[in-house]
Amino acid sequence: MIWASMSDFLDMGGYGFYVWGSYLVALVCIAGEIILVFNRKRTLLRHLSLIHQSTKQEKRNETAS
Amino acid sequence: MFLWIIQRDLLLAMRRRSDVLTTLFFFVIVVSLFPLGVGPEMNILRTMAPGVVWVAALLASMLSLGRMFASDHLDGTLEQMLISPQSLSLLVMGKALAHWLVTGVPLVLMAPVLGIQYDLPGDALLVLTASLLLGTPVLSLIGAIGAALTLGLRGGGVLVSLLVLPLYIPVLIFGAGAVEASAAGLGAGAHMSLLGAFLLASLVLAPWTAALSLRISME
Amino acid sequence: MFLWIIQRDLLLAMRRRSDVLTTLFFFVIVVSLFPLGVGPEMNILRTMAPGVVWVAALLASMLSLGRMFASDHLDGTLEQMLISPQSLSLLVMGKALAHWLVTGVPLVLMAPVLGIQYDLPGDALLVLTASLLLGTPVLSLIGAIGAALTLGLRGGGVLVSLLVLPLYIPVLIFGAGAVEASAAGLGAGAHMSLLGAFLLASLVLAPWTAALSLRISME
Amino acid sequence: MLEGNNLECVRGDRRLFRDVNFSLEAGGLMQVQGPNGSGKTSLLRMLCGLATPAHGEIRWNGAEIRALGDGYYAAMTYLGHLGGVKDDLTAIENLRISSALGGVEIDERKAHDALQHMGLGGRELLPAKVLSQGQRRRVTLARLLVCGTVLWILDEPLTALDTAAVKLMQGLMEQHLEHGGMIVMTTHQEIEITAVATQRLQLA
Amino acid sequence: MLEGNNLECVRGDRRLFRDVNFSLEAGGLMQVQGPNGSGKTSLLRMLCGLATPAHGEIRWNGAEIRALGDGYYAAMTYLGHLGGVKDDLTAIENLRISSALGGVEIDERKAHDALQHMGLGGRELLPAKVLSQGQRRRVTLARLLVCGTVLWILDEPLTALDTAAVKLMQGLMEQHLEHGGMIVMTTHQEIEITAVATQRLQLA
Amino acid sequence: MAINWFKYSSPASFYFLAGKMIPLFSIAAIVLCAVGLYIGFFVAPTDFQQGEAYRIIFIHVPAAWMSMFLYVIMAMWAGIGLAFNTRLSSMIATAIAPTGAMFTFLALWTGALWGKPMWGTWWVWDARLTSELILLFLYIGFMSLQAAIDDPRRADKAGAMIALVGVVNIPIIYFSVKWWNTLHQGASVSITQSPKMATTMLTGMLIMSLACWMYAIAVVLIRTRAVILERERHTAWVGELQGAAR
Ligand code: HEM
Ligand SMILES: Nc1ncnc2c1ncn2[C@@H]1O[C@H](COP(=O)(O)OP(=O)(O)OP(=O)(O)O)[C@@H](O)[C@H]1O
Ligand SMILES: Nc1ncnc2c1ncn2[C@@H]1O[C@H](COP(=O)(O)OP(=O)(O)OP(=O)(O)O)[C@@H](O)[C@H]1O
Ligand SMILES: [Mg+2]
Ligand SMILES: [Mg+2]
Repeated sequence: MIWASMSDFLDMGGYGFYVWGSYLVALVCIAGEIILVFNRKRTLLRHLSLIHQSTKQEKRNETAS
Repeated sequence: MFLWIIQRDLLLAMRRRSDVLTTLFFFVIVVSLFPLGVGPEMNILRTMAPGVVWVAALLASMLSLGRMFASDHLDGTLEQMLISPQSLSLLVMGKALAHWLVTGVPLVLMAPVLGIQYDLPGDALLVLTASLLLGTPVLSLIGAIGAALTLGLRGGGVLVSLLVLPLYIPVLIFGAGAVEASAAGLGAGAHMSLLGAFLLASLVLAPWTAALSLRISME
Repeated sequence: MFLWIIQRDLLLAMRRRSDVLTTLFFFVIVVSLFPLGVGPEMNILRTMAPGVVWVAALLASMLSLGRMFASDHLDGTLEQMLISPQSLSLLVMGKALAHWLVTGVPLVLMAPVLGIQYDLPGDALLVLTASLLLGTPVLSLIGAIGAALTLGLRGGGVLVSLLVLPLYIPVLIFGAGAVEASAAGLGAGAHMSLLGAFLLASLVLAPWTAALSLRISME
Repeated sequence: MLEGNNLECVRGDRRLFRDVNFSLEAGGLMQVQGPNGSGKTSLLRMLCGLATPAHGEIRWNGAEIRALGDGYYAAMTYLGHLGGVKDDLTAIENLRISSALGGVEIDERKAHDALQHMGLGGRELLPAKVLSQGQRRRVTLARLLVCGTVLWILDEPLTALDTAAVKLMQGLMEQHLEHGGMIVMTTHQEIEITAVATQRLQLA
Repeated sequence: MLEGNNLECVRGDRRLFRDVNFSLEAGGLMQVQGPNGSGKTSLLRMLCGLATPAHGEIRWNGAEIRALGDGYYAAMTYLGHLGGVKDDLTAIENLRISSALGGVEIDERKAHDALQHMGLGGRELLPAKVLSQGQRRRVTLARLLVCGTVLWILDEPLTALDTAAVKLMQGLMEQHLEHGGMIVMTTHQEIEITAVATQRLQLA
Repeated sequence: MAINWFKYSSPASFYFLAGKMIPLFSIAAIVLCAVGLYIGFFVAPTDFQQGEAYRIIFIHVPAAWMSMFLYVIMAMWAGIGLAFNTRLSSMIATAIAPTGAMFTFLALWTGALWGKPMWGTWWVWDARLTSELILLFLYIGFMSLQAAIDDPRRADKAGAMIALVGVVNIPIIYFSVKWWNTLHQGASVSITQSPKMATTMLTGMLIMSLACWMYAIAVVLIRTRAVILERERHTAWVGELQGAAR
């Protein structure tokens, strides 16, 4: 193990801000992208099921009348 | 009514989300072009920085002036505004404010990042942002006058620059001056209070003047 | 037919004499704004000069891109061009050429005067003018692609900058580089021949690409 | 009451008309007629205060319209050649905004109903740029359903409309006149509108 | 001969029409009819090659129009909703340039005569922006007098025209048909055009 | 083995195929990332020149590489879509752009955070850095253009034009290195020369790059699925999908 302690690890030989700043932002970006892309799909699916329902409704009305 | 106009213009801007972004990126790109043309020496760049950022902000704000009235003019909405039972100055004020929200605010938020690229020290960054915050609304307000006067003239896009740039110059000088003064260790207070005075004056005078210009252009 | 298009666009430009003048004045004003923002030291200004002049030329040419197709689009002329029994690439080439005659040529003629303001030595002035002469047609040609792609999109004026500026960058680097190289006593030959190559390449490729883009935009 | 006294219109070096006099009472319809370029649009723009007559004056309830300003504008709706329809907004947004500009703020529901009535049901949420010419025109005209003003000034309201829509407009105008409204309009199409008092103003 | 086979048009998420078939011979007139938004303009733009049908094909003298390209364009004139009239140019310049674009270069004299014939005598040298709506329309239509093409595709050519001009257009179209031309047109106004073969295409 | 490629080039079958592949790539990405980070932070020794700051390399270099690769791949798919009118390839191009822009941003950000301790400044205008910035603009231009166009077919084609034209720009800017005095590290990984850095560092970097590849593929597949659904929402198979989901 090259790190003596947790705080040593976090300090990164004095460069903690830069190193962790990089990895943190990378994490945020990746997490953000994943959330966004799943959100996009979820709202889309909700939208689609609404459309689907309304078209089914229309069809039923047509056959009824 | 005032709120209606702002809301409407913001709605239009949101419908075209790209509009807001593109003004911003125009700003970013212009600022980033200079080092390409001038070369990468940091010392020169640092001296240029306030001037370049301010000129870019000015151009970005100016270029989007065309949008302020032109499309309303083309499709006849502006006619309707003139014969609307609302105060025209207020309408114009609303449009200028919406313009600032869409073009000015993003620039102000972006400026520190660009300042860092030019290696400006921390307090100069602060002054740069503050000066832009005071200065960009002035640009939108003065711009409204120019946009109103050049309405419907083709080549208006460039004509408006011609009319408006001379009026922008004091803002530019004191805006960039504030940053330079603070970088040189002199306080930026005097410059800032002048910018504030410009802002007040243009808030009072510009909407009225622009409304008058609109009436003239539409006659 | 090619000649017809050029003649027509020039006629339109003449009908609006102000158009030509305003692009030119925009160029002049931008170049003159920088000393105001940056401060009056001659040494710094001299180093900045090629970059500033080139960036201003680039902006001036870019800002007038909107006019290249937009008005033809709005009033339906462009539809007529698409269904005209002429080659569309040739039509586009004509329009780009007309654009250059109206915006590029005046800039080239004006540049030496502005160079003198920045205290550039004589041969640097010569190189500046020559590099602009080679470079500005490239700007018009590349610009035609951007203008065609953003046709009818609102906020197009700024979107087109976003698309086109990254493509302008090589021209800017080598154009300003040529002047700097000659000021530094190295020959400008390599830069100039690269600019020439850009010009040839864009003459061959750009009209075709822009024509394709036009068809895409009008679908 | 809308009155025009000795109106004269000069455009460029051409005098389009002179000595035009009329007076329009509640329930009255005035059809301005004349060939292309005879000055109908010019006259209508004068009546809105968008252009100044070379000579003569226009009075609304006895007072000059220029002097009245907003008081006049609150009583009048003008629909010109240009629709004032924004390509990027939906039909509903267009209607709400244009009527707010005219001084009447309406909610979504009401805008929706007005558009429905104009035959745009199901298209309320499309951006206006994809609408057909006639549909755009209908969006513009829908304002008449919600504006609540007395005086309507309509410049060729029927262009691009199909026969069903023309009939609709006809009904709408008749209803407005019945309720004591006033209409000044131009059109090149044949249209019969029953009104208490119809006058035709013929421009050379 | 112009033929459409099984044409289908989809705009956004709406199918405007499908299975549209027609064939137009020399001297034939086709009136495309239908309420607002039924797809008339969309159909006409397809016939010009400005839009691609979702399905089906359009043939000119037996060959697909896309494949023909310029050969087709040289035989056709399309006048759409938009006039292609430049505000800053005079009527004469507008006409000369638009017909040059269409492949026919005409001299001043000829342009002058065409405009005169369209009732724009004395206005040839005014910039188009000061013309009235109807006069602008006439400038656009003047192209038909000089184009010399066989197939005319006209989208609501009669909007903004006064009765005299409508009559003029009627005569012009009849003459064109007599000489073996073909016309596809839409209009919401009543117009009687005598032709060898008139067909009406009704869009839902 | 004859694979019926046409089968997979239809959006519908690609949708299902991608659905099956996503978990594979996601797991691979997570595992590789864990291994890479472990090597990067616990195995690789301290650099004698840069101290611990060099550990940014494990994210910086993969991000920088991905940013460039993804652009070229995006342009390629867009070009195929334009040339052969295959909708699926255009959709993939559309789906790649945001991920590419994200990596470009990361390369810039991590580079800036690295530059401050190493060069004493957040940013210099040297060729490598500038070209990376321009790459970001190209991505943004592509995305804004597509966002500004409502009609998806037109958006695809217009986007393809600008992506392809933008490719021309990349080598030009890249070669402008000659005209600039550069602070940035040159290529230290190359096939001909023996690696200049410690093997553990190199392995860590390569494994992280692989992890980024896997991640990019997974996210692009997910986004492509979303784009497919958006574009094909009126087709029968999407309707059935909904019927099945009910
Ligand atoms: C914002 C600033 C920076 C940007 C945009 C940037 C961009 C890039 C790019 C595009 C690459 C890949 C190029 C290639 O493979 O040849 C790269 C690789 C690399 N960068 Fe940076 N960089 C930045 C700052 C830094 C800093 C400050 C350092 C270290 C002092 C650094 C060290 C490296 C190293 C070691 C490589 C790997 C080179 C190789 O092995 O091929 N970068 N960077
Ligand atoms: N500057 C000018 N010089 C000469 N004539 C002008 C000028 N400006 C306008 N005109 C003429 O004034 C008239 C304007 O008419 P207006 O638009 O009011 O006509 P209109 O009756 O509405 O016609 P339409 O039925 O075609 O709409 C036109 O005949 C036009 O030629
Ligand atoms: N993106 C879209 N989504 C939904 N509907 C659309 C879209 N684009 C166009 N439409 C519809 O397609 C039709 C276009 O019709 P078109 O312009 O061809 O009509 P038209 O027959 O010429 O009508 P008009 O008589 O009004 O000129 C309209 O009904 C419009 O609402
Ligand atoms: Mg009129
Ligand atoms: Mg139509």
